[in-house]
Amino acid sequence: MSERSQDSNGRKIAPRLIFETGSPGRSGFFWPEDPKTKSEWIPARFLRGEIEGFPEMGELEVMRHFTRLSHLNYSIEGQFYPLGSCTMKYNPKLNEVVARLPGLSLLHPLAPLPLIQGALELLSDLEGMLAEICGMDHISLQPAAGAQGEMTGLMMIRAYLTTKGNPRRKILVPDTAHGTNPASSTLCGYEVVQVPSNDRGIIEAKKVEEVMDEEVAALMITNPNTFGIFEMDIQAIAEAIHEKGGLIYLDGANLNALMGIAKPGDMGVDVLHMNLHKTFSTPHGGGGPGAGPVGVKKFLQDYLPVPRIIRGNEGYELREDLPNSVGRVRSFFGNFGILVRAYAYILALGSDGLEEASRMALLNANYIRSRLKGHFHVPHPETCMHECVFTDRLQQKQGVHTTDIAKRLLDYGFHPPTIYFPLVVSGAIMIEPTETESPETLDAFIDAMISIAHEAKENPSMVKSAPHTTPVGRLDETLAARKLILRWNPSKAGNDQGKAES
Amino acid sequence: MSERSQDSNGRKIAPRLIFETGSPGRSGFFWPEDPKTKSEWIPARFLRGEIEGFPEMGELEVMRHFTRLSHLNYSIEGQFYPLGSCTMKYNPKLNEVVARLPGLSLLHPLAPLPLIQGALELLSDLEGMLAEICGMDHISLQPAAGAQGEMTGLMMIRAYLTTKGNPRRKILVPDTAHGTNPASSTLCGYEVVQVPSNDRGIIEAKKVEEVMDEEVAALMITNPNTFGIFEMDIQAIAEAIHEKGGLIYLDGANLNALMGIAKPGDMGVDVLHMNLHKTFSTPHGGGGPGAGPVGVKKFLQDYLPVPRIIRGNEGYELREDLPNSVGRVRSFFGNFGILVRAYAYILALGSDGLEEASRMALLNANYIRSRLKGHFHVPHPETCMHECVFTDRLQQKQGVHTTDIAKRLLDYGFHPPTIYFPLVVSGAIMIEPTETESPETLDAFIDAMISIAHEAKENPSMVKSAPHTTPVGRLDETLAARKLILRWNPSKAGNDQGKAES
Amino acid sequence: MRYTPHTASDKERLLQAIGVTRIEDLFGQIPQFLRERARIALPRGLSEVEVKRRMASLAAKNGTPESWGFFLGGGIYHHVIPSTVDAVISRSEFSTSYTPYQPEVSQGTLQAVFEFQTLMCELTAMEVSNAGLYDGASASAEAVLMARRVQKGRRRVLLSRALHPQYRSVIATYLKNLEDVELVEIPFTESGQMDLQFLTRELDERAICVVAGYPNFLGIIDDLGALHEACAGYGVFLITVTTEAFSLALLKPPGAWGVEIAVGEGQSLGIPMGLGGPAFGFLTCQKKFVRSIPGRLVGETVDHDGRRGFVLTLAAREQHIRREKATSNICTNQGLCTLAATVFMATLGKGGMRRLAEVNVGRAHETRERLVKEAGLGTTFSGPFFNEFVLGVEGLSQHLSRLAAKRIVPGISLAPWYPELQDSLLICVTEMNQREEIDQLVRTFSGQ
Amino acid sequence: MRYTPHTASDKERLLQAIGVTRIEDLFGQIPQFLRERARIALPRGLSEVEVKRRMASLAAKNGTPESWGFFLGGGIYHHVIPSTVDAVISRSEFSTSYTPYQPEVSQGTLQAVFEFQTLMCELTAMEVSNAGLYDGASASAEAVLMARRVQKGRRRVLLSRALHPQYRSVIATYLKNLEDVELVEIPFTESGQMDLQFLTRELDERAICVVAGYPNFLGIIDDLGALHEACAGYGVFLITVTTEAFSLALLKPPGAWGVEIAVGEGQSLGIPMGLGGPAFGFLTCQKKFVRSIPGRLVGETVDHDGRRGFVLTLAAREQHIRREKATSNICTNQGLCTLAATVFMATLGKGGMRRLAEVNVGRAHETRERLVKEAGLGTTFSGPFFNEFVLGVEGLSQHLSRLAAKRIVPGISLAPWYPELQDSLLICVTEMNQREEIDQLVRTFSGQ
Ligand SMILES: Cc1ncc(COP(=O)(O)O)c(C=O)c1O
Ligand SMILES: Cc1ncc(COP(=O)(O)O)c(C=O)c1O
Repeated sequence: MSERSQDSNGRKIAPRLIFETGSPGRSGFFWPEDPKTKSEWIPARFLRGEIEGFPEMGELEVMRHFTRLSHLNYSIEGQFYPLGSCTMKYNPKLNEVVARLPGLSLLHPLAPLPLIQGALELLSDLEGMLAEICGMDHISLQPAAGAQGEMTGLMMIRAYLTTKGNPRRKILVPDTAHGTNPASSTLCGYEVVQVPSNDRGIIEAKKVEEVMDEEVAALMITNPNTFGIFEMDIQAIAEAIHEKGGLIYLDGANLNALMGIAKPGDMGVDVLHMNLHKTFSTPHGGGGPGAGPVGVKKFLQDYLPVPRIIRGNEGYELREDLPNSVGRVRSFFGNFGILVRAYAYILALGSDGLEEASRMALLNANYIRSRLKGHFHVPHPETCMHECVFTDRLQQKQGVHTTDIAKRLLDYGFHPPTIYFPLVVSGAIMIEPTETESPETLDAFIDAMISIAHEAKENPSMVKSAPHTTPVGRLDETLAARKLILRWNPSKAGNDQGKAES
Repeated sequence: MSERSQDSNGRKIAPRLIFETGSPGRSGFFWPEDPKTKSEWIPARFLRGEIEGFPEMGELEVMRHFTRLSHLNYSIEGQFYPLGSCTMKYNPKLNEVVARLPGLSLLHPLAPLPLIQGALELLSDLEGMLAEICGMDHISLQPAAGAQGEMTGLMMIRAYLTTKGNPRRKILVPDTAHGTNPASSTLCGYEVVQVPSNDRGIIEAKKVEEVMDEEVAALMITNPNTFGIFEMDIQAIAEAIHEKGGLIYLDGANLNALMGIAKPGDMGVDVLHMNLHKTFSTPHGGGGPGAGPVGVKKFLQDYLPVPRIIRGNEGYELREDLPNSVGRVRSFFGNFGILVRAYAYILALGSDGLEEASRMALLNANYIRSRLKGHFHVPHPETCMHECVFTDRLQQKQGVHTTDIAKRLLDYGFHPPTIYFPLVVSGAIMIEPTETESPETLDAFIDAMISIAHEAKENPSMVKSAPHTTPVGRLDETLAARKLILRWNPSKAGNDQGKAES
Repeated sequence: MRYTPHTASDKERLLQAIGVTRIEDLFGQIPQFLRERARIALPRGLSEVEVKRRMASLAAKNGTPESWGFFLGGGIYHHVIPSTVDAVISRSEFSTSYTPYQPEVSQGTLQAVFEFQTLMCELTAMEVSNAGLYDGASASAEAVLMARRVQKGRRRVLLSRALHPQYRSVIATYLKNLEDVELVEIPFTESGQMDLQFLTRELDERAICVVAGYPNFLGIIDDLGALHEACAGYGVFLITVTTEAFSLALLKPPGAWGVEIAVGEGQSLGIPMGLGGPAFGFLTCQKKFVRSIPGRLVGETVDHDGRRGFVLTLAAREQHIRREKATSNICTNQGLCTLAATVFMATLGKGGMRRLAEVNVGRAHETRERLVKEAGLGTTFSGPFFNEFVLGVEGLSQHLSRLAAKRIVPGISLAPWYPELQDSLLICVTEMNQREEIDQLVRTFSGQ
Repeated sequence: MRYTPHTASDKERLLQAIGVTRIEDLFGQIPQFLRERARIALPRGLSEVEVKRRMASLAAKNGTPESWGFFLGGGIYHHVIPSTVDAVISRSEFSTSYTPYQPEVSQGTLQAVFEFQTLMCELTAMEVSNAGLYDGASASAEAVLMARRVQKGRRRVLLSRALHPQYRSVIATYLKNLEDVELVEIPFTESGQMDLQFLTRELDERAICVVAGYPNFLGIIDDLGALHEACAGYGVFLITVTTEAFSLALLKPPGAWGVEIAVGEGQSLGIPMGLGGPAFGFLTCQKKFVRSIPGRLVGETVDHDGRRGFVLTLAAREQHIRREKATSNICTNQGLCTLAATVFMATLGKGGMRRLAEVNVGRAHETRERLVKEAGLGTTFSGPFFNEFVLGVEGLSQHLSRLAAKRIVPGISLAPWYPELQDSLLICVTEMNQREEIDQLVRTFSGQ
């Protein structure tokens, strides 16, 4: 219980904004001196007054405000979070502790090298660990997230092909791919050619051969794909691509299914990215930050972003002078604090723990799949890897759609799976339990899904009007897009939202 | 939102116990080695098997369990907590940070002195600060809480009087005193003589004189008293006591009303205790820990508990050899971690901040008093100090009692004040807002109190059946005392409390 | 101003509502002479940055296991603390809540205490546990007071000389003002265990209780079976005091030996050493004595809908109801520390508790063997021990300074408390002592 | 096993339910040759204690402002961080939640982002802010791409040479694969500001935008009025890049100068230096360009009862809907860091932001004056600055080693990026630099 979240009749009260609390002249910050800027230092015309709309709250007000907001959030530490393709596994507390060591959090990226040797050692170690885990030769930790990793990877491919004489024009992308794949292709000046998946959810070598030609720079493949199905033709596909001088880019977002089970590096993959905020347990933070390291085979190493960390005789050094490098994609060393957490995670699990993690991820996903397949339509016959996909086909007869099922799950206290993705099946429900969930939790979730399936038959309207028990009801997204209120503004100040609280 | 706190119909589900979750063989703890105890080390008959009823949970299960429990708690950082006599002020985050510095939290109390010089310096500084704030000559930081401080103080008085020839038999305690005062007196072998307060809520010198004699060891007085009223006769009272060879013990629980306003040391007080978890902002932790340092005038310093911290030429030293000392009341140095927080608090506020704190505490209390006095009966005319007391007299006509008002406040999202204390007025409602609450918060609380006063007239039954919106309803305390279930027991295991969650 | 949100106009508004013009107008009842002398002569307030710097500089003047070879026990132990513990207790919903007087909005704290009580009952194999006391020392004193209440008319309290010296002082302090209570000290034998013959001679119907360390301050495990048998004959309570709570994960628990009251210090269970506090004392006993128990108790009950819930119960024992007749004067206890212990025990669980206890036994015994064999230190007591042991060290002081030079604190000298144990060191080895650290200890003692 | 709760019997049960006997049976589609080579050659898992020790030993090999006199800026700044910030962002409800795709159970994150957007609009005096981007460098690149989308047909991008060198590289990287975009560098004058004459010569209808640091990498405050006027003539966008977000609490904000897009790095606003990440990039612009904005946007709306609530909006711009036509490929952003900034700005508030900015200006200018007067360092640029400035140092390398010996890092050598600025140091002074520290810097430079 934080602040009042409801009035005395149990009606929920929307929280105030920081701009609607506080009092003029109040501050949660105390600093003894109060100097004034001399005009010979900075001419008046370059200065502003106090920042108009800024809040004026006491420290306790600030803490109460955000504590209350936190209570309106769903989180992994609160409950099961089966978002497909997001790998919402437990974020170990240990990692939060070590990431806050002053010796790791108070470092300046432009400090003389002797002052950051420990940090460079960590980064260099981590590169080695990640290379080993996914079977690649070299790693760059610079990309801030998966999408930036994709961009970096494609740029390396382009740079490589350019030195070979022709950057080429096209990137092949399966119709099951995540939206960032085509978006990143465009960003690198490529046009996207879609490769259809078959009725088993995977793409076939022959389909690839049909569209493969000398203008195709690369195939961007996700394995296991977003259906959670392993692309079993991968080897033949890679050959088809390589034969015509193209490269294989692997979207490693689903690496959590592969650790100790199969190495992308052995699949003919030339470039890949990993999402440390998925496979390596760094917290998602309500949207980020993450980290999207890229890995390459030896022949591409000169194309990696600068700086590269190398071991010299006076310790670790940075190399900037790599003419073939794609250059910098981010400032400094990427999301170092996230890399620290991933490093601690790998140390804690070790080879045995990482392998067990992937095995249990598969076990959990297949358990859900087999227990739910009688109640929800399964688009594909095969067992899955780390996630499984259903659709709302059986429920549609009662006019109950995937959204309704998702919203109704909220009433049961569960976060819905990823919905309407992948796009190739209509009304997709994509469930990724991860390895850190206990069988009891899976059972509780499965029971909820099954009783919703029953409700869809017996009482569809109650499902369609869900959620009934959340802090706010279904929100009007069309209104949001039409009226487009993207910031608080003073005119609406003192509206009685959340009156009688504080 | 943490775990499911309700079923799909919004019915609240009681959380499981740690003993009702998990699975045999599971553990949230990982330790690589697994040695076995040799029988030549410890004979088998001294050993046990695994601890029967202990839980077997994964790390994530543990975090979810306690995260969910936390969401069932009311807290200062959640909302206003006006418990009279408890001084529920904001507990600064800064103090939590510094208290966790390894150099302060990883110290061993029996380490050689050179390894704990920083800690001893801190303690010695803190003694000086507290002495200055309350106007006493010497301080001992050993007592773990106020009650232990009382015991320590009374023991010093007894030891002193004993050396003077007669420990005496009685302690005078006002009828407004906190329960620990008489309890501590008994613990020190004294019998308690009550001193009645007058209709203005204070005790009068003449009343004290009536009961004062050579068998009275001391008067235990709380100032301001538990009505939040300053004992204005204090000087005359002290003279009356001293005249007959008795001493004055001040219960300093209400020191938050006096900083920079009046020093107990100037009131004729010989011994006192402070509650650092009240006046000095250390968190109450759901019941503790706290710290209850005692302060004395010079003539009592030899009676303070050992060890005493003294500044030698090789730095700080410990003196144990004080023949008159009452001895040890607690192991080691008391609740050091709490002392660290209080020290940081005093540094942060400084003389100016401490004085402002008491002034604003008075301002807030009197504001509430004046705005509510038309709606609730006020037993005394005077303005108050840091807290104000009302009663349910006006509401009793409708059969609405203090408990009902308290429970109804929960529906408004507020924690009730301290109720039915002090005992001398029936149905007491004791409100201590503290200085860290904003006027807006006070207004919100006052509005809630006022509308409850109206409800008591118009709709008493709804008040009497409150709370209506809490995670659990009014709990059956008689049943609890009769059935006396003080531990989980296996027979009741797997009861379906909170089924379908995890 | 720091932590007080009041702006000038806020003050204005409040003063007006009250009907006064200055805050000083609220000091009406305070004699002028008090007002005049009230100023506080301390420096002005500091910024967060300045406070952190001051605290850091103090911290830097101390030595911790992070920078020292560390073999100190004697009632406070350096054990592993899983990250879950601080993650939970630093949640403000727990740390900034008060004693759960309003159960409807305190189920988090109340259920956690109920879980704590259950865990302590399981750990000690006793029937009832309270919600915790200040520390092991005051818990021991409270246990004796409790026994005295139950054993009306009896007056002698028999204390093991091997009980923690500070605990003995605290017990003495608590008892010294109570009529005709007599404290008797029971010596230990060369096994380090209690002298049974001496004890039997002292035992009779005048005795309230025998108080024994388990393990005792010398690290030795007493034979509670024999002690309890001796006591039972005269209806004397056997009270065990455990300073190393972790040992109970491996040792036959007090309850299994039939003791009446088992108390101890809980610091080992997830709480940093913190110069000895705050941690918590625990008190467990047989159910028949529950009404004489000191401190808080949480009990299970239901609300009007039959939903399970928890409340503070048997409050009639406590000071706020019973006042001078209360079973104890305790009010504020060590709540958050008992929560830490609850999270700690839940995290380690059945298997983890056992395993870690065995790791302690293994390291301690191997270290002792090496110190005797390789470094030639002298054995002292023959009784079994958990993770602490006493060894004789010729020329202790020279050894200590050479060890200090290598940043090693090898243990606690016993001479200050036990003149008969000159040149003896109480050495503690836990799971936190690494191989290299132990090697260094042995090597340095071997004069290398 | 670590973090996976499955016991042997749990696995049994699940396998049975699935209808297979071994987990390997689930690897059906995986070619054998992949299975055979899949083992991971890394050490086995470590305990928490071991991991902590490893991390501590790495941390010990680094140098921080806690032990060094520290005058480094250049895009990452050492500023105060109130305790409220970490207290909030370490709450698991914020840190372990995902992108708020289900608004009904994500109002905490959504409202906080809405508050963040508002704060950034106020700080920059721009009309719209997105929910954040990776960092200042990629935000600059995204801003250029955004301008290019809006300014269809134009192809030249004019970059200030005084823009952060790493930002210039990142922009170059982002643009290099896009057809016929031309990058032009605009030099700076001896004031450290952009060369207006040069700029005017380069400006025409082919230009998409001019990108200027504000303040720039040399610490200098450009005259945005003049720049914007020059740009406006040809309909060229002026994009400001602020690496020291704190300066905007004092400087006339980009919006007040009429700039079209204002971006920057937010690390100064409550985020530890962390070797440069994670922090966040911000992007603000005029409302008319909102549909071309990259990254997430949170908008206000209501639920069926008319209750205010917040949702992700204009998703049609984003990759998960728009795919190859998206305004950007960004998906995961820097959410928790923008929350940190929100708490930071809420804590300091109007007054605190202003005051702290003035403290920076004061210390930096006093330090510069002393370094010039007392230590005789050479002045370089004449333009106004906030908390960073460039000075010429004869025999820089000897100075640096003598300073290093005293554990002082006085600043950043500019030569690697600006050959024309040999022996010049970029020196940053913030509120975290104490008097003594500054005295020592001056003294050491003075050769004492
Ligand atoms: C399959 C797949 N590819 C790429 C991405 C993009 O990664 P990021 O969000 O780290 O940019 C995601 C993230 O959701 C994903 O699921
Ligand atoms: C007036 C008064 N005296 C004494 C005490 C006892 O202090 P403690 O709870 O720290 O033992 C209290 C605490 O509630 C109190 O309010």
